[in-house]
Amino acid sequence: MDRLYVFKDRLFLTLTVLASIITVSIVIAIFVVLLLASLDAIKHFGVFHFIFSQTWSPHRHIFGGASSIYGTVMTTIIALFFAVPTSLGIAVFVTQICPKSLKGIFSYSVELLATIPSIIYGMWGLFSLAPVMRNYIEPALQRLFLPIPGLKVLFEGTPLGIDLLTSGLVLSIMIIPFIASIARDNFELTPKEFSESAYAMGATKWEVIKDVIMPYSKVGLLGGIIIATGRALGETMAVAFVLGNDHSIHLSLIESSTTIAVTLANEFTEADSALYVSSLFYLAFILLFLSFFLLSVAKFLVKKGVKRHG
Amino acid sequence: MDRVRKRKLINKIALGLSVFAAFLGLFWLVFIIVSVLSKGFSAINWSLFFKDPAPPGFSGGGLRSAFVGQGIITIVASLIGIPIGIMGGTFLAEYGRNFKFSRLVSDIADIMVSLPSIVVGTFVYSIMVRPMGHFSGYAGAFALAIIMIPTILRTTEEMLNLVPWELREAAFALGAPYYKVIKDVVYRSAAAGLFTGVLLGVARVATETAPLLFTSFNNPFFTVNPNQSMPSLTVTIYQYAMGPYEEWHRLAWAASFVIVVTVLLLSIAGRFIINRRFSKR
Amino acid sequence: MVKIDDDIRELRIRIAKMASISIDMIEKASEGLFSRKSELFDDVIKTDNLVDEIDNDIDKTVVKICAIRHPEAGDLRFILSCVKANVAIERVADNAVNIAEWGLKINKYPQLKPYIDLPKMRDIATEMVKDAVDSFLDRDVDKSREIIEKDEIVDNLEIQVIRELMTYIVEDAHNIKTALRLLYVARAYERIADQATNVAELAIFTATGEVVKHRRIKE
Amino acid sequence: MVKIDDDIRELRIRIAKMASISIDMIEKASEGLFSRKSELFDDVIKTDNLVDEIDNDIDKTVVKICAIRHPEAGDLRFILSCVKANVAIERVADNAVNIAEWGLKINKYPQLKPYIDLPKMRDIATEMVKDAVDSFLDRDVDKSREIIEKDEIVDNLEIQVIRELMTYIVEDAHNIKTALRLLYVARAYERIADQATNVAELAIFTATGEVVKHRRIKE
Amino acid sequence: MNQVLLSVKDLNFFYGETQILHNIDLDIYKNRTTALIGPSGCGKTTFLRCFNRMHDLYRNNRYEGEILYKGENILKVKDLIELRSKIGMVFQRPTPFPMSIFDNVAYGLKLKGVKDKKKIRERVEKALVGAALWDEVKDKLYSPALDLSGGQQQRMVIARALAVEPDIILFDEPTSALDPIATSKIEELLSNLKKITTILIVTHNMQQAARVSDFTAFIYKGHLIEFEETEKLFTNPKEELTERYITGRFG
Amino acid sequence: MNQVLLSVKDLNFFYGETQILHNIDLDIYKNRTTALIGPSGCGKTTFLRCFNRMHDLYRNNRYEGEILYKGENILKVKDLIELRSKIGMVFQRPTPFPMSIFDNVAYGLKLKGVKDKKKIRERVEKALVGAALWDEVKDKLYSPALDLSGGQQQRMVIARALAVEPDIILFDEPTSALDPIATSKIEELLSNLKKITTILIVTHNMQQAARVSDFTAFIYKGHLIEFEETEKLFTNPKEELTERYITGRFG
Ligand SMILES: Nc1ncnc2c1ncn2[C@@H]1O[C@H](COP(=O)(O)OP(=O)(O)OP(=O)(O)O)[C@@H](O)[C@H]1O
Ligand SMILES: Nc1ncnc2c1ncn2[C@@H]1O[C@H](COP(=O)(O)OP(=O)(O)OP(=O)(O)O)[C@@H](O)[C@H]1O
Ligand SMILES: [Mg+2]
Ligand SMILES: [Mg+2]
Ligand SMILES: O=P([O-])([O-])[O-]
Repeated sequence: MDRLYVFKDRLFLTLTVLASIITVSIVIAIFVVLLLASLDAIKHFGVFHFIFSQTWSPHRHIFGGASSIYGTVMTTIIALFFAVPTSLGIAVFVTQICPKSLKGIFSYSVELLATIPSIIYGMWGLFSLAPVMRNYIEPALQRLFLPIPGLKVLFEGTPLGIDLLTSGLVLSIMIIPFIASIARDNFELTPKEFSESAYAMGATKWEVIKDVIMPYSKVGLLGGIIIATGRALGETMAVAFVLGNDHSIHLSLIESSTTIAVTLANEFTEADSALYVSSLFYLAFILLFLSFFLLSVAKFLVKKGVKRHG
Repeated sequence: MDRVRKRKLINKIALGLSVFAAFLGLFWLVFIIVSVLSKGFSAINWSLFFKDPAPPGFSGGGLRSAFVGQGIITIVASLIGIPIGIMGGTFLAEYGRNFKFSRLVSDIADIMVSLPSIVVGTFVYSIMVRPMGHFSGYAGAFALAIIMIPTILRTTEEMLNLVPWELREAAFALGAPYYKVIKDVVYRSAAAGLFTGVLLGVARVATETAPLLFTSFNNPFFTVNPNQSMPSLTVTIYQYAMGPYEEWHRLAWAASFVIVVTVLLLSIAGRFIINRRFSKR
Repeated sequence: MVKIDDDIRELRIRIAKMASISIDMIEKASEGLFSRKSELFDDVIKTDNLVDEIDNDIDKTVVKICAIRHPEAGDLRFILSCVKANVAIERVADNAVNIAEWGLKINKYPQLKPYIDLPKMRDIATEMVKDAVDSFLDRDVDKSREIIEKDEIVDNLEIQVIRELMTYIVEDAHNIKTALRLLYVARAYERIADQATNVAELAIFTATGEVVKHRRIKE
Repeated sequence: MVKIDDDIRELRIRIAKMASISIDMIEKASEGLFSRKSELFDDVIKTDNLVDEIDNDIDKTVVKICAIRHPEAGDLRFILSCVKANVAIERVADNAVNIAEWGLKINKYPQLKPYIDLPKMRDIATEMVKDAVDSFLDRDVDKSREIIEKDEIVDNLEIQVIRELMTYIVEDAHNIKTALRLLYVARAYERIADQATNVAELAIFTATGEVVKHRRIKE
Repeated sequence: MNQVLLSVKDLNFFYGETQILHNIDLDIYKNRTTALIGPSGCGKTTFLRCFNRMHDLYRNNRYEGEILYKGENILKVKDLIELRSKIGMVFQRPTPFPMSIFDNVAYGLKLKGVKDKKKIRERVEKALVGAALWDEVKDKLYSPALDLSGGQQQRMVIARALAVEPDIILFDEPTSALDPIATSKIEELLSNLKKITTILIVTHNMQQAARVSDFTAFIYKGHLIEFEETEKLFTNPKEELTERYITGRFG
Repeated sequence: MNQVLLSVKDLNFFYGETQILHNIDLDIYKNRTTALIGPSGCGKTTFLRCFNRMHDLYRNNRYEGEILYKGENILKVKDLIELRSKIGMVFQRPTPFPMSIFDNVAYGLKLKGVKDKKKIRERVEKALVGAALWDEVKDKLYSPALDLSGGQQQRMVIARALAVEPDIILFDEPTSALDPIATSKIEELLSNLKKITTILIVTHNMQQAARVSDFTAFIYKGHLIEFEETEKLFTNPKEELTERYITGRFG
């Protein structure tokens, strides 16, 4: 009887170890395989040059990643610019303001945004949002900002609705639920006694949020924002529809652009030369590296936050 | 008292802004859902589910092949991903608890959860599609499995960690061997959480597009053989939406409608399970 | 249900037992004296060991209850009163022994005088002890007050006995030894009644928490 | 630091104060008797009220400590012993009052005899009380044992006094009243010594938890 | 000698439809410690939280009756911010804000608009001394409050309440999350605090109530059963119910 | 009259390099309740967990010395499964398994390979009766154990331990997560249990130790300071240190 127990226990243990090893191997394999696949391009273009060269010309077999990287970074920044304050506002509203009965519905609605597949964001962006941007919002922004000298460069060009701004907006809507729910969880993690004791000292609601709840959750929040940043960086489908796929760098937010992910999605299956493919892999590797780096930082921060609050 | 009035004013403004933000969020949700539902619902009919795509430009036809393909890819991915994810998560939370290795696995899985899915696509492309020389449903399923594993693994680990350690000790103290402790006590306690984790993991990969673009690719024809390129709903939507034909757009909206409704139902189910579990505790 | 109730029951039983033994002792000692049956005295003197034992037990139980059960309010008053009741009842038994010891010597000589007031003292004192312990255990305030009143009767009887004995001594100086011994016996009854009064006072304290004004010292 | 220490200090101070008042009472009463200064007695009788008050305070404090601090072990033994020590010292004061009351009457008549043994009894009994209370408060076991030994001396002195007084009575029956009163005075000293012994026994219990064998009843 | 600071008159309290407190009449004496005891769920916390109108943070709560304080009815006061700066509160678990120790203790002063740095410093020091924490933290005033031990945090929270010199501090089971040693420190602190302020404390632990309080109120099912000097209540309660509760003959 | 069931001889215990228990010698008497008391962190739990070798679940733990039990040294036993079915354990928080009440109580029997349905039923009933829970649950044996109240859960856990008829049950602060009423029920149960088994209990609450135990061991910094009959220990401890601890003069 007991021997059987021991045997079964061993067997079960072995299976679980195996599963873990597989998981780690996959990650290592991804790094190794992508690196190997991009070796050609790395040899050809080097690191510095590839990152800073704007030229992406399959015909001339010259590949520079700068435009894709720029688009990636810009869309992400725009997304964060919209998403962070909105998400915090949502979290504050859900945890501190709205009546209990509405709380569930509200936070659930926001979470629903997160469950909608990115391809649908893309489609919606293309068919529903882009026209609105093109016809109303972007002209309005131009009217507002073009007269201001410093901001002029950001809003030049013909509003098409297929541009950095729209992409950023779509991305931001995608990551809002993510940041908002992390913020909400963190806000809710703040024990009731803490906020109550600030109220008990005569603080207003906003002072309680600002002085107690926000600082209490700041590490977790930061981690959440970074993870969301990673999401935005690597997002493909939501952006692919509304960015215009233009391999050149424009300062203006209402110009087309591309991101690493979009470039991969659009060109991978069509790449005809080995160098082309390798360059695409190179881009993929850069994206992998970027997000890996960001997520590691986030992980570290979240861990620190957890330690702090026990 | 002037100061108090100022504080109260600031309070009002700040709170007002956050109410605005909340309604902005709600606005987007409504905007998206209404768009999808209104445009998609009108395109729903029987042939959507029972007919294969008509040739480009022709009207009629449906997405039967894409539904089936999607189904097959998702099922194969689940068959690979769920066991590995759950077993791996079990290792991290149970046997491997004291090993540095398991903390490494856990961290890596955590990071893997948010790796860009398109990168996974390129990875599978280079290890499966390129060597085999053609796109295949298996490659797509494998890519999805890779995306699924860390999600399930991490939720499994988390759910198992939520089971109070004393509960295990109580079982040990009765003389139970570890695998029985896990099976009888830990899994059971975490059952609802595990199930939700799996559900969400599957739902998540079932809606992925990017990793399928160059793994299972697409196929205008009906097939149940995963060893060749296989259509899937998401990739089909991508192609149709990007395409020039009005009919394609209609089908893309219809497919989106189906996906959104499915996802909504799944997430409601998941929430229901979690609610029941936590209201009991 | 409550553990402390068991312990309190134990205490009550001990107090009751000690009281009944002490009363027996008084009666036996008195019987020995009044009926001149000296053989009874030995018994009384021996029984005192038993009283000492119970006395010890009660004190130990009180310490234990306080250490382990942390009594409060009524329980606490009762338990602390037990310490004092214990002292009082132990003194009752001691006085019974004293009577027996004097009795041994008195009975060796011819009876000095018919015992009239002493038996009365015995009766009242015994009854007081019995009633006092009962009312202590029952927390009976009214009865306790009655008992306290009775103390004066015993005091007066003692004075009467003393006067009478003095006349005997004056009459014949040879009576002096026996007369003095009877004097001490009377005193013993008076002390017994006093202790009964003490117990009655404890009963009132236990029941109400009110400390009854210390009786004024009597002549 | 520990709250119970404050309460215990309070108890100690009260016990010490009560003891010193009682000792004063003995000395004043004795002085009044031996030097025939009747004016002192009144003082003694009045002071008894003060003793009663402290007695009440001590009991209340004990109840309070038990209710609020839940003493354990040594603290507990000390506090419960205080209840008994309190009874004993209160009895010492009572006996002093008794001496004063008898003294009032004795001093109304010519001095029957030179006081020789009674002052000795006074000296020893007073010292015993003082030492007993000291050793109780200091938990001094050795000193306590010494005190318990001394009780016999007082007992023997009492017997001596009784014998002597009997000769006076036999000599002249008119002496009887005063002689009897002196007899009661001697008895009072003996009781005081007894109470001191009780306190000494409590000292041993407090210090060691050991219950000293009940003294055998004396003749 | 016992001067009334707050006077509760016929207080009723409702969570929605359910009445939790029934006709409570009680006086809180100045510079005295008043303890609230009673079985779990009897309404002690609910009662305590009426004094600083904490219930107003949530919906559907309703007060009836009055709590008189300097001639005003607390339950009708409009300016809660003002009220709460007069009535401090300390919770079961320590609630250090995520800032430095100094900023924590100074928080109430800053809310009140005290700007003078020197004055703030003085008051912070005084409060920390009053909470018997100064010696332990004087060298690390600017390190995060979260780094303190549980017992220290609780004393810091008390200092924070003290800093604004409140007329009364409400304590809701302030030691039930602490270990015995930290608990006895807080208890000692409580006995000293009443020199400078008035204390109303809820405690689960009857012995604690006995140790720290001058007056004790026994609440049962939302009714005030008995209110007495602590010593009296624990040695000789008037009510049968109180007696049964404190002698452990309940339930 | 007091028969030795387990005999601890010169026990030392190490977490990695740090020694937690030092040279402990102690006898556990059959059908008696032995309480372990001592300040937080003194090693009570560590000591308790030596008896069923719970420490073997974690790495780097080392025992020295012996715990004799029926002529065998527990610390050297190979078959832990067998050992643990002889030595039950109850934890601080109730640990109901996510199964029905019946299955919970039967779990140990099933592990032991008891198959006979009738016998299992009998034993489950007996155990539930022994744990003073039968009347409360006999009509809902098959409903989930998680639906019971905290106090009931704890009694069910005790029944689960009783079902395998262990020679001794180890309790680690079994009431510290319960409310006072549930606590007093468990305490009452403990006083009855010793008729059928032997109990070793860790408690933070000295008063609880006083109430429920026959023997008490006082542990301080991993050393056994005093082991005595409970009554003796609480009224007249031999050691100065014990006296200081039980009179609250510590730290
Ligand atoms: N927000 C609320 N809504 C409705 N009822 C509540 C609420 N808070 C508490 N109650 C109920 O009010 C009653 C009193 O609760 P309260 O917290 O005041 O009790 P308590 O005496 O402090 O108990 P404890 O000793 O457990 O802290 C309880 O029956 C509780 O169930
Ligand atoms: N897994 C561990 N590794 C290292 N040290 C530990 C471990 N568990 C406990 N200790 C240390 O061992 C000592 C004894 O711990 P133990 O839990 O036995 O104390 P305890 O007496 O039960 O205390 P408490 O009353 O707080 O439960 C403590 O100093 C603790 O810090
Ligand atoms: Mg008299
Ligand atoms: Mg422990
Ligand atoms: O001991 P006494 O009877 O004389 O008080």
